Amino acid sequence: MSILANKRGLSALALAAVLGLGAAPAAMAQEKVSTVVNTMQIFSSLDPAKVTDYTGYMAVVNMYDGLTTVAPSGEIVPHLAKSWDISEDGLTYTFHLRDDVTFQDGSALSASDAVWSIQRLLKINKGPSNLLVDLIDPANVTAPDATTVEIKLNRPFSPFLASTPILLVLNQKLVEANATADDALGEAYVGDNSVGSGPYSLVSYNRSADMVIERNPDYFLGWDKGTPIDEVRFVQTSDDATVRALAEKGELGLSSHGLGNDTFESIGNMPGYKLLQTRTAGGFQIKLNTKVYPTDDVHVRRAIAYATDYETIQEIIYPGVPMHGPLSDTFETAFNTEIPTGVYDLEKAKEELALSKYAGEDITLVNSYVASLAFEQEVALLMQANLAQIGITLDIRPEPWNRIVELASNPDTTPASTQVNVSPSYPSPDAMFFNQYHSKASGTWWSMEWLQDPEIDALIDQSRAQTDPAEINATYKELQQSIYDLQPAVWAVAPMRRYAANACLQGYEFRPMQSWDLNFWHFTWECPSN
Amino acid sequence: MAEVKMALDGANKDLSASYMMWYRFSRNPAAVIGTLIVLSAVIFAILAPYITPKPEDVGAVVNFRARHLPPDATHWFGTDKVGRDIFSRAVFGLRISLLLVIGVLGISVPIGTVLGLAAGYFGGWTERIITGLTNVMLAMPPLVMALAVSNLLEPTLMNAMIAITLLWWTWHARLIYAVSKSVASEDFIEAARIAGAGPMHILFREILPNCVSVISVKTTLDAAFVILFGATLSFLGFGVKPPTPDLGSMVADGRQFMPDFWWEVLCPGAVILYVTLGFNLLGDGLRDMFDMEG
Amino acid sequence: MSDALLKVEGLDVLFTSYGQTRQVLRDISFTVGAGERVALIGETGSGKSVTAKAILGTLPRNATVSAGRIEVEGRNVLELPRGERDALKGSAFSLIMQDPLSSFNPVFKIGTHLDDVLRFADSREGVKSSRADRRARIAAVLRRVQLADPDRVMNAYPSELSGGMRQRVLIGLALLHQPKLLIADEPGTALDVTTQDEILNLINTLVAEEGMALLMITHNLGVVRKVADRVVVMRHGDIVEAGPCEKILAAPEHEYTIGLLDAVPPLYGPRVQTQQISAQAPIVSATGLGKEFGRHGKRFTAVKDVSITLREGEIFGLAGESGSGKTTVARMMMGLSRPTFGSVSVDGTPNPGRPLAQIVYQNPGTSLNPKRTVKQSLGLPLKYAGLTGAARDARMAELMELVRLPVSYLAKYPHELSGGQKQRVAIARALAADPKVLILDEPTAALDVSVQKTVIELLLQLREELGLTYFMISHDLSLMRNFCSRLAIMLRGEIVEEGATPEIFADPKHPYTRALIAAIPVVTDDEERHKPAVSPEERAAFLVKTTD
Amino acid sequence: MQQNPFLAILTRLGTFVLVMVVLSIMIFVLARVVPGDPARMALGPTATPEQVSALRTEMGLDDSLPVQYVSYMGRALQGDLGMSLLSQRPVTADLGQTVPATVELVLVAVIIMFAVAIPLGVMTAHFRDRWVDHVGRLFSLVGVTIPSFLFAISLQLLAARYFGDWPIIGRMDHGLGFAGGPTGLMLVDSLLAGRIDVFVSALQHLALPAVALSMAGIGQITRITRSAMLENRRKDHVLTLQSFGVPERVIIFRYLLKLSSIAPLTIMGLEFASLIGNAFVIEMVFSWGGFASYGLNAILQKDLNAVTAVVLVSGLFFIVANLIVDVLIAIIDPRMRRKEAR
Repeated sequence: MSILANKRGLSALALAAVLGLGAAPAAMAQEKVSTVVNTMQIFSSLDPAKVTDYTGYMAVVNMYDGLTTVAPSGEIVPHLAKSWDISEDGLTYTFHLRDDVTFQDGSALSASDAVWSIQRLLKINKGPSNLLVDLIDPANVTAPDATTVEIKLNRPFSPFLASTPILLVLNQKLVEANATADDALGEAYVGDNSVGSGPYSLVSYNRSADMVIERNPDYFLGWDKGTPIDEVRFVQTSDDATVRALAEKGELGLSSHGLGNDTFESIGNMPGYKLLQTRTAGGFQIKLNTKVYPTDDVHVRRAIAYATDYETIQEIIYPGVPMHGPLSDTFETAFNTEIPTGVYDLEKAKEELALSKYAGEDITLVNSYVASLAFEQEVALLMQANLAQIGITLDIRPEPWNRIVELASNPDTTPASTQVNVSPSYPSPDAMFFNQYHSKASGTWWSMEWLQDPEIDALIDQSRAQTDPAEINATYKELQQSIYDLQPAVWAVAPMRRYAANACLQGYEFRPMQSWDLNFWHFTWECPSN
Repeated sequence: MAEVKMALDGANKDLSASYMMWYRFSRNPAAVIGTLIVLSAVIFAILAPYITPKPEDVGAVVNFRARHLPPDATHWFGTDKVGRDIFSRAVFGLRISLLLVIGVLGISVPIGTVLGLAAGYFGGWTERIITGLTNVMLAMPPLVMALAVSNLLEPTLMNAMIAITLLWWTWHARLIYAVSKSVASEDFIEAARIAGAGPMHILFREILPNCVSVISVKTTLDAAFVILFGATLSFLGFGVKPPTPDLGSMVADGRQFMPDFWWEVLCPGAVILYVTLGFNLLGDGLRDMFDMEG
Repeated sequence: MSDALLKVEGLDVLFTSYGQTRQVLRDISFTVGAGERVALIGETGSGKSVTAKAILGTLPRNATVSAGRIEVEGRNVLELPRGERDALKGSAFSLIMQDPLSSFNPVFKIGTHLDDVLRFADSREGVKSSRADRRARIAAVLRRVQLADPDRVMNAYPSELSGGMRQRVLIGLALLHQPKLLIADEPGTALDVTTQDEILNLINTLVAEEGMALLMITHNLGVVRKVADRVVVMRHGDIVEAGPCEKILAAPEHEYTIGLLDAVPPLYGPRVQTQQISAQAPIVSATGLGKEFGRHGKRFTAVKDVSITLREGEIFGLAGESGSGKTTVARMMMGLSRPTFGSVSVDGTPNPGRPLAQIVYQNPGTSLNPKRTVKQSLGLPLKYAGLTGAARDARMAELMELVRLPVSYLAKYPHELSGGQKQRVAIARALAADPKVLILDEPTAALDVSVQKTVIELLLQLREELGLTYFMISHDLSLMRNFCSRLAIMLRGEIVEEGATPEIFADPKHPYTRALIAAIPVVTDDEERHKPAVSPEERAAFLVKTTD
Repeated sequence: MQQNPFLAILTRLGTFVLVMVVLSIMIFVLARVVPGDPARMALGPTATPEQVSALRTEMGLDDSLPVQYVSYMGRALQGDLGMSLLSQRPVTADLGQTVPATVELVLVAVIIMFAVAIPLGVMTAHFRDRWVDHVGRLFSLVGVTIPSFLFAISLQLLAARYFGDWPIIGRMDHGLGFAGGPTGLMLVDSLLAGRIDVFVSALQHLALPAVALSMAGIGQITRITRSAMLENRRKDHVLTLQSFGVPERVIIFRYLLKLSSIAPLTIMGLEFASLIGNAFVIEMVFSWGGFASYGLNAILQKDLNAVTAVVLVSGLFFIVANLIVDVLIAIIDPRMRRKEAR
């Protein structure tokens, strides 16, 4: 090894000599704070009406502002809107906007921009609007005056407020000035530019490799927390080794959270780096398709749950805390404390299996996971070894993420078991219940259980129509118990969200909504004094 | 010059052809080493269950307490992220690599050979169509096609290798075509035709034997390439199903632990290098043995 | 001769291959005096080329000079340091190579080759020369070798010149530095006979004018007579006989030399054999044959209006130089290629399903599949003749006997056979199909003269025994004089003269025929006198231009 | 027999057009007969079935294959390769951004390849069976046997460890604030803009990926050059020059080198597709924002228009590379010139 290393070192030296360079990045000369953030995936879109994934929101949340935003506690807090009123019937939401907000081009942000942006979201009718499309009629979004936005819902919907952070406001005039006849909503322009009021504006965007944003000095919330970060370079590197290399040279500011456990620890141990770890509201689950062999039998599902070595997963493979059923205990008021955590007991697993209709047969269980996530392979191998002891053969099928999404669209193609990490897309237990277990939400990767249970549907609908928080929470607790009894998934671990970060990066706080935790306005750059 | 060669041929007339080939081969240390490497790889692959210390580690076994152990007397290549013996898995991994070679080349070489022979001998439209098709295929990056095809179907190593097989024949077809075309213009082909031989006889009895050396050299060198290719596909996430031991996937899995647990990349990587080196040396040796140019 | 320009003494050369060492030259000694013309003659494997390479210092890596001296102007070159030895090249002696095409690097212009040779020769002698100056000197030399337009030649790539022109350039290359000794390795062998003749004349003229010595390496006794004062006869690495040219040719002493001379087919004189004209019925006749190649718009006429009638039992010869269309005619007569015009009619009664004719090809190296044994090669026509099992084996043995080869050779691969043996196998294969007619496509062109003789004798015997008809195509008129009963001469796709062989040779009507006969190198002065006279205008009118 | 060389070029181009047409049909059909719903991919994991089917209709996925192909090609000829499902913008815009990066990388890699491999091939041939030969052959053997991803990762890790400041990802130091120029090639644009600092940065960024990409080719070309040199060395024309006292170095570096460069050039052309394939791996490892990493993502996301475009552009690369090779060979080899014109 050392010989090899020396040899390569020498050849690199020769290379440097050939180029005749000292290789000092010029950026260091200035006082500007610039840092590199690694993302696992590419930024598929910069358009707030088209963004569907975690990575996409990472860009959008830095360039745009929503009507509201989310606090680390999960509470919806004022942002563009100073305050809001909800009508008695729970149908009309009135938002009172600040009057001191300007877009990045200097023009003032008014309520009409917000109305236009929400209508645009509904018209484009892509990913982010799925929750709202049949809930809001575009005509019912109005601006009575320059600082008021009024939204009328078609029916009462308790989680609506929790989804308002995604109502991001675009600069209507700027977009329309760059729209064409074929493209009235300026999709081409928005796809390539930042046309919001956010803390950062776009500098360059290379779809398959990197994106650079720079600080908007006139941001309406100001920059008085400390030394702000002037420039963020998002670099797509799906390879752990590359991220490590970036960290080795001290270039890495913040890693993605999808790296391997060992990579986190290894970078965390490097001088000048630290590991950020926080609880999340989500859970890592093995979803069991209740519509196909052999997981259509609840006893088989329970047997799988008993055959899961929770401790190894939680301590070695994917660090986190035990889960009590479908909902994270971070939703304190809605959480049902009576549900126990998972138990690893092969004897019980065998007993359950004996009760099932497949008792005595050789059972083969398909297990899919996201091929690029190394820890999921380890979970699969662990499951395989354990299930083998109760007579179940695990057929391991690593798949690219998009293929899992595709398989999920049909109960027959959905794998019998799939490992996924689920986090609420808006800070409400509803995000967990509706998206995963309601019949109407079937066909997405969230709902690979294919539960489609009328009783569950009824309970979710009930919770959504209720307006009293206490009643809602009672319904949520009932829901948790009903779902737990059906065991549509193995709730393996509530993982810690982990980032490897430069020791100088300060101000990180977890926020239970998409990538709202990576709004760089919250961060400062203060290096520890040693 | 020609005179000297003739003089030499004359002088060596009483040496049999096989003696001359063997002489050239055995005097080429690279070729001998290559043969030994390939032979040893084949023997290791066949005898894997009997010669590996922990054959059970290729199956559904995890041992998280023994993960990431460096190489020592028990674990010659160390252990991997779930505590399996890398040496045992690498030896079994040879099986996959060699099966890939047999699978891909076993199909594409005969197809390429037959099409190349036909194009070279028949000429006309047969030639135009086959060479045209070959040209189109050559324009496609095999890796891109393998990724595209297998991802569109199902992203498994199997599918990727099928895609490769569909493209690979073109290289053989191209090569055999050139030989076949030049052999087809030789007098002995016409003589055979005058004697009444049909196209089947001419293609397979007259022309094919003259292509054997070219085919065997190309196939040997390709074997190395197939193994590399499979490893690259595994690296890009188109590997075999876990826990099946596959050298490419082992390297890919281990790369996230570089450089701390270097053995997880370097040991299976070294095994890939070992086999591909073997095939390359053997191919070069065969080339020298057949006294081919280029 | 103590003042010899070149003195080779007791030269032994060993070749090592496949772990075995062989002596390819044994105790070779000879000298070339100033202004003397010496010929090294021998057949394949005699060591004549190895000798030349040893002198030039271009032996292959696996060769070693184990004993002996090579003195050039009194200095043993084998002991000279490399630089000094290189300095001799191109100044003390120059080489003219055998194959004019492969002697030039195909991707460089002729002028580049010449200029580099001259430049480095100059620099070795400490002469500073400008490009223009060298160009002028090169042009002068090219004009000396009768290349009329030196500029065009210098700017041409090797592939853009004809073989004759390239050979002239090669000679010019050798003359660049007025060497004292010119070593010529089979010059012109790869060219047509008429061109070869011109090249030999040129060499003779230059040697005489420049007062150079010449070491000619050749297998052709006719060439020897033309260009040598003294002859050294080599065989299997030994010198068997040496002496003045007239003496060796007129009164050879060594058995091998005698045999060699005897094997050369005579052109005129008492040794000439005349084949009987056949009076039997015609077996194949072609009328108005024509052949065009190429696609629309760019057609190229290879054969024009050829009519030939082949009588049973005769040996018909079709003579012509390369590109004359003789092979095309033969292939059309056999039905191997479809005539564009005219027709071929088969007057005999051929067995249906069995071909009337078979071919014996020029090059035995390519007419037998190297990957198939003699048995497999012979088995093929027999299989299609319907023979199997014991009957086939018996027929094979019979065929081997016909061509005078032991039956044990059936198991051999072509490369284990000599050229003559291969040609016998090829004949056996042709006979296996029981043909009425054999087409002989220059059947002996690739063989040594002594082997040629035995093959020709075999063919004559077979005709007697089996009553075959031969249709021979060749450029070798002296061979055809003795072998063919009737002859037709082709020039640029047309037959210019046809008749009984003795009549054509006695009184060639067409100037081309005369030029062709005149160009043949002969062994005796007597034959030379019998050759028809050709005026330079006639030559120029019919021969391929090689002077630009 | 000489034909109009213009016509010869036209014929040649015709062949290439044919190659492109067949290639486009193959990939087009392939991309559409396989199971999977591109509309689903485009909309992301949270889209409803109604949204999916609306997009399907919008994309024309409900039409028959030939109809889809004809309309696709019709638009393609006008420079419209459709919308990328992934980036939600025209594929041509994506390609315009990514192709120059790959061209730059591949060009530099090819230059490195020849700059290293040809001298190495000449040296190994010249010092046949001596230590230079053995070392050179071993080097080239390792070049063709080591997986390029392994080489790239090792290079990156080692650079990070021992040359802390050496850039290991991306094309340029963004701190320099250079937005690019007309050609898209950083090396060229920076010079056009007179920015030496940018040029140096771009060169530094290029070094590792280009070296990694050239590695396999270096091995291959070294071997081909070596055997071409050895083969040509046995030819009579070498003997001619030798016997007239032309020095060995002139024979090797002038006569043999030119003649022996034909074979590696030809191989380079044929292997160009493999080079593009390797670029997929290298770009991924070095986060090189090129067309290969764009293509890899497109493939993984089943972004049909992008996949089709990527395969077609790969084909185009191959064809252009081979045209260049043909021209180079024709310049070198007069025989080829006349054959071409025939």
